[in-house]
Amino acid sequence: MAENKKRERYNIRISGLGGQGVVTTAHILGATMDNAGKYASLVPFFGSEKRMAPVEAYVRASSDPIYEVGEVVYPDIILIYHSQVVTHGKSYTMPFYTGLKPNSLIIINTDFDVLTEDDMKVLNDLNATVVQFDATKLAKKIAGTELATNMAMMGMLLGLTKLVTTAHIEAAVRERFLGNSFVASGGTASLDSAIEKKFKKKEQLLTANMDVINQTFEMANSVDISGSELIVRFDV
Amino acid sequence: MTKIVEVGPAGYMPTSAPAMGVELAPEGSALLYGNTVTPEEAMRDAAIALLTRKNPTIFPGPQVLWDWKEDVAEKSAAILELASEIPNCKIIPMPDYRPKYPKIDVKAEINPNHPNLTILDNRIEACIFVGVHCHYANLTLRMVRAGTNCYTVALCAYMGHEEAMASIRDLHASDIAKFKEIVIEERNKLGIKWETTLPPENPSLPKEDNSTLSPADYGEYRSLIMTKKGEHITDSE
Amino acid sequence: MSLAYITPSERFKKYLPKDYVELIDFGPFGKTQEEAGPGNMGQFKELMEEHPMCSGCWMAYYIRLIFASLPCPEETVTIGTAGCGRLAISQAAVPFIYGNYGDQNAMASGLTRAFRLRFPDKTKDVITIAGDGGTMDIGFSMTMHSWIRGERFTTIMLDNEVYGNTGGQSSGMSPKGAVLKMAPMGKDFEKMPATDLAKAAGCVYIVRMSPTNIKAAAKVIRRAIFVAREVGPTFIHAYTSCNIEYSIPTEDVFADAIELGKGRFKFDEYMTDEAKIVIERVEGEEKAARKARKAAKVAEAVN
Amino acid sequence: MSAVQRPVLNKKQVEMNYLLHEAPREKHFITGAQAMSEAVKRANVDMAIAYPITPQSEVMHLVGDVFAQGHIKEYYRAEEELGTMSAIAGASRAGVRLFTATSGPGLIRGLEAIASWPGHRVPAVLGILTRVINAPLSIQPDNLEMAYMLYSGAVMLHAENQQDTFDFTLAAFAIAEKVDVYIPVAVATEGFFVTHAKGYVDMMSEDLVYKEFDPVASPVPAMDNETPPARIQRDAPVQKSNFMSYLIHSVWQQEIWDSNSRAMKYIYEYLGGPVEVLNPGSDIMLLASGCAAAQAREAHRYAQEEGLSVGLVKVKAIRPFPRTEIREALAAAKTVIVPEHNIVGWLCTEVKAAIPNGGIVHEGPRVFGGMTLPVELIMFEIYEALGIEHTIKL
Repeated sequence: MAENKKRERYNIRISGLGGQGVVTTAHILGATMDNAGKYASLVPFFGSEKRMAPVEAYVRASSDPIYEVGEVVYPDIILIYHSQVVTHGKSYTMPFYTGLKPNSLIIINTDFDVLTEDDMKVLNDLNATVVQFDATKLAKKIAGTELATNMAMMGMLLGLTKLVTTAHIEAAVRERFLGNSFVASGGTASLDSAIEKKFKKKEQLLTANMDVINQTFEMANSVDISGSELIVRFDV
Repeated sequence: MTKIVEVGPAGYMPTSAPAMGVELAPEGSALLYGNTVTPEEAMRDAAIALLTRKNPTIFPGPQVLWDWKEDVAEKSAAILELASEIPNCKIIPMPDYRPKYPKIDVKAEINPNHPNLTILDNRIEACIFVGVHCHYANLTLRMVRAGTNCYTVALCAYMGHEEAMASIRDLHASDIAKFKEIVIEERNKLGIKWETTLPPENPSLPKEDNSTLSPADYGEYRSLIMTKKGEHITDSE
Repeated sequence: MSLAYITPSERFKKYLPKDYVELIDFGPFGKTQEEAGPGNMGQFKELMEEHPMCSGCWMAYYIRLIFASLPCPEETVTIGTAGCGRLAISQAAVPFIYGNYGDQNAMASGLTRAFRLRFPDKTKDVITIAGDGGTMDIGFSMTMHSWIRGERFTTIMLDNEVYGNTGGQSSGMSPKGAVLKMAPMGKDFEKMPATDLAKAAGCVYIVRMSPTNIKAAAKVIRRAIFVAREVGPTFIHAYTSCNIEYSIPTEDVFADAIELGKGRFKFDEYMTDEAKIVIERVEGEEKAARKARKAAKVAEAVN
Repeated sequence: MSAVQRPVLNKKQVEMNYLLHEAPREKHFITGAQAMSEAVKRANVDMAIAYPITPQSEVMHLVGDVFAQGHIKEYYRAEEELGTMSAIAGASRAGVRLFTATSGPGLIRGLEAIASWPGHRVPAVLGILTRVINAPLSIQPDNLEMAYMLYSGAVMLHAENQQDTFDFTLAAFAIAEKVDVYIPVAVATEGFFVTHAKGYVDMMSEDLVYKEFDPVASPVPAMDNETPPARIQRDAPVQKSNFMSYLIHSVWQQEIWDSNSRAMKYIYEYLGGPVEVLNPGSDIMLLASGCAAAQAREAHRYAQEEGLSVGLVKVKAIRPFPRTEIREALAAAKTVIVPEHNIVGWLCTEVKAAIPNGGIVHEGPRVFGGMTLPVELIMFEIYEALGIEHTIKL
């Protein structure tokens, strides 16, 4: 495939653990692209989405229509929602960067350096950029719940790629929490009601989520990852 | 005209007409030997067959034999008018579709599961199927083409039948009347003299006479099977 | 009540075979039980016609009895499955659907519901008539679930305690110890408790019987159909011996049926309170109608 | 009887051609499961019956919601698939419009009944949301079960994406119910890849529905005691006797396959034909159905960007098999690549047999057991076939 075609399209793989909102992220990302008048296709991983079990979801985002379906086997972007994905191999794709294309982006939620020497050599050869920050801590700090971790990860992704504006995201998040067009497993729905109780009102939930996203957008704006070192770290 | 579908017998296991490439005629057209033609052309060929081949017979099916729908009266009248213009035409009905066990009365009826019994026994060489549900009509027409030398005409209220030598679709009573006129025209052309005459009644076998049977013929449980009117059955225990 | 579809069109009446014309004139359609019930079943060709079963077949007799007892044959559909029974069922003038192996109660579930949605103002009776194999072995889950769902149709099991049609293999309903094909050492487990299962699954009217008494058998068939119309699933477990596989001489078939009627097919009738209300009402109405007809007849005679 | 009253909806009944080709449409971003249930909503279905199995369950629970909203008249969860498919066959005799769906092992379990539907003239629509059928157990997409359907006699459509799923399902009802067809139509698409993934679907208003089912316009009488003949066993067991030969059964089978072939003209009418061809006459033709066609379409796009002589044949109708159309589309091809989501390559086999020069058909690439079919896999085959150097590492 021609190299110059790659950047018009992002093939994203999201790896995390059950309960972290991985599948939810995929759906919101899809809706966000839709709101922006662009295209997305997504494939949630289905099977045993139990708490703390590995979960993967895949999103393709593009300014052109997308035909392809199925898992993203050769991603341009990888989101890692939990350090254990890397350190414990809690992932369906091992090692976590399997299939990564050259000049790609990896965003990892962690409070310590997770990459081994060997990992770094492979990623350096691929000219990848690894963005590393404690999204869970950020979620707790701003939204008061670690359930907003996925918002932080998504915000960072969209902030760095500048695919959409925060208005597009807000509309998608609003649809996700207030609309009813979402299809997911029963477990996700009961999780929602748990969050709702905590926040009393859905609007509050929405605002808290958006605060997290806005914060990550700001963080993303503060750096230029092109030509950067292999690892870019943010303090939270 | 190349005759794709021809008068049989086509043999042991004939290729179906659709498999030979015959397609149902579009609205406003008819099929003749598997070719799309005008309804008049098909009717004219069919009329000549009915007038010149042996023992022409009309096989009316359930949709015109039973009084279940508004248009039955008009259609059945038109069919009988048509029959009465075909010299020595017979009417042998197909009143239902279940196989006849143990034996069909071939003079009295035809059945889609074994139509050739009726056609061969009566030496029918030209026939019309009308008012038969399309599925059963297709089965019948194919078996007739396989095993007999009968020229088949299908008068169909829907899309017609590839297997018939002549197939008229979207049939209304007025189409049957038109067919009748064509029959009269062709009959006159052929110089056949005929006075409008209704076909003979159904020659069903006389009803079995059960009165000669004695209860002894029915063994131990005779009273359960052969109760006669007025006979009182008491508890058999 | 619609008889239009069995009424010959006027112009074609004389072109129909006689027995078809007689369907309406002399057949059981649109008639009362006195006119067309089992007491008179000898006069209808539909029920008299040669059946394709073995000589002396008790099942063939019971199937005739079912058809003669139908409250409304012109609005009834029967469903059967592989087995001897369907050979005789298909001889009658009542529509018969022959499905796949043992699926009669699943078919009936779909059919009954579809009838109710298409004809909300009409009564259409659906009856499944299958053997012990079709009902309790291969069709077991479909039988049970149709009852558990409360599907409103009648299930009749023709229990000959063997697979007669395939040549005499042991079935779940064969009695323990019976030496049959596929049970060469004798069947080593009990006959399935069909009526208990029916009760547990929610049938609202259940009868086990050996149909030797024609009136009693007819009454049960009608009760089962009336209750199914209004209340829920009904089940008749009837003994219909296989004289071939159990080597019962033809002249002893009736005696065997009476014998089993005293034993494992001892008459047992169960009904829920709701079913009872329906039975009492319908039978009361029938009785009143009979009386009225009788009175009218007397009045006519007097005049 | 349910205590909850379902709303009575007033909808405008229209012809299928209006519905598919003329009615204004709006874009929605929905899953394949939603697309199928939205089609059912507009198809004026009388009755839906199903047994849950992943990934079909998503579709049939949505159809249950559609029932609760008053769009269809009757719905229940059956005991298992054989019970489901038999109940569909039973309900069909009463003359109503029917829908069900299943997946992988469920299809195989129901296959005894499904294989009898065409001969029973059951014009129901069957959704097949593909799933692995062989051991060990898996819920993942793999369309091997479609191979078991190929000889059932049913019309089979294979949807590439959510839009196809919507359009094919809707059109399926009209095709199935034509008097000269009147056999079931199966609409297959890949589980998860389509059912659980969102895509863009242009849909007409849900206030429009396909005109009501007419049980009288049928090649067989409905067994409702309203239609003659009275003495009807619609599907008489055939037994040879002095008076009857097996010919009835053989012409009956012919009739089913003839009915299947008669569906082709309606596939043209409603779906624009059984195949879609891009860049006919190219040296390399990609030929695929279902999701594999989506992957092939992507590969085709990349190939165009790189100026390669690559065309695409998407096969929409698996039955009737578009033999003539495929022959035509592949007439000038030097190599045919057939990507598939199953190990046996049933489409590849059919294509090889359909063209005079079957040797040009390349086996695969195939993935199975739920594996994704990456576009890179197809590009690899294209580069190899054209002898172009490339950097794809698989």
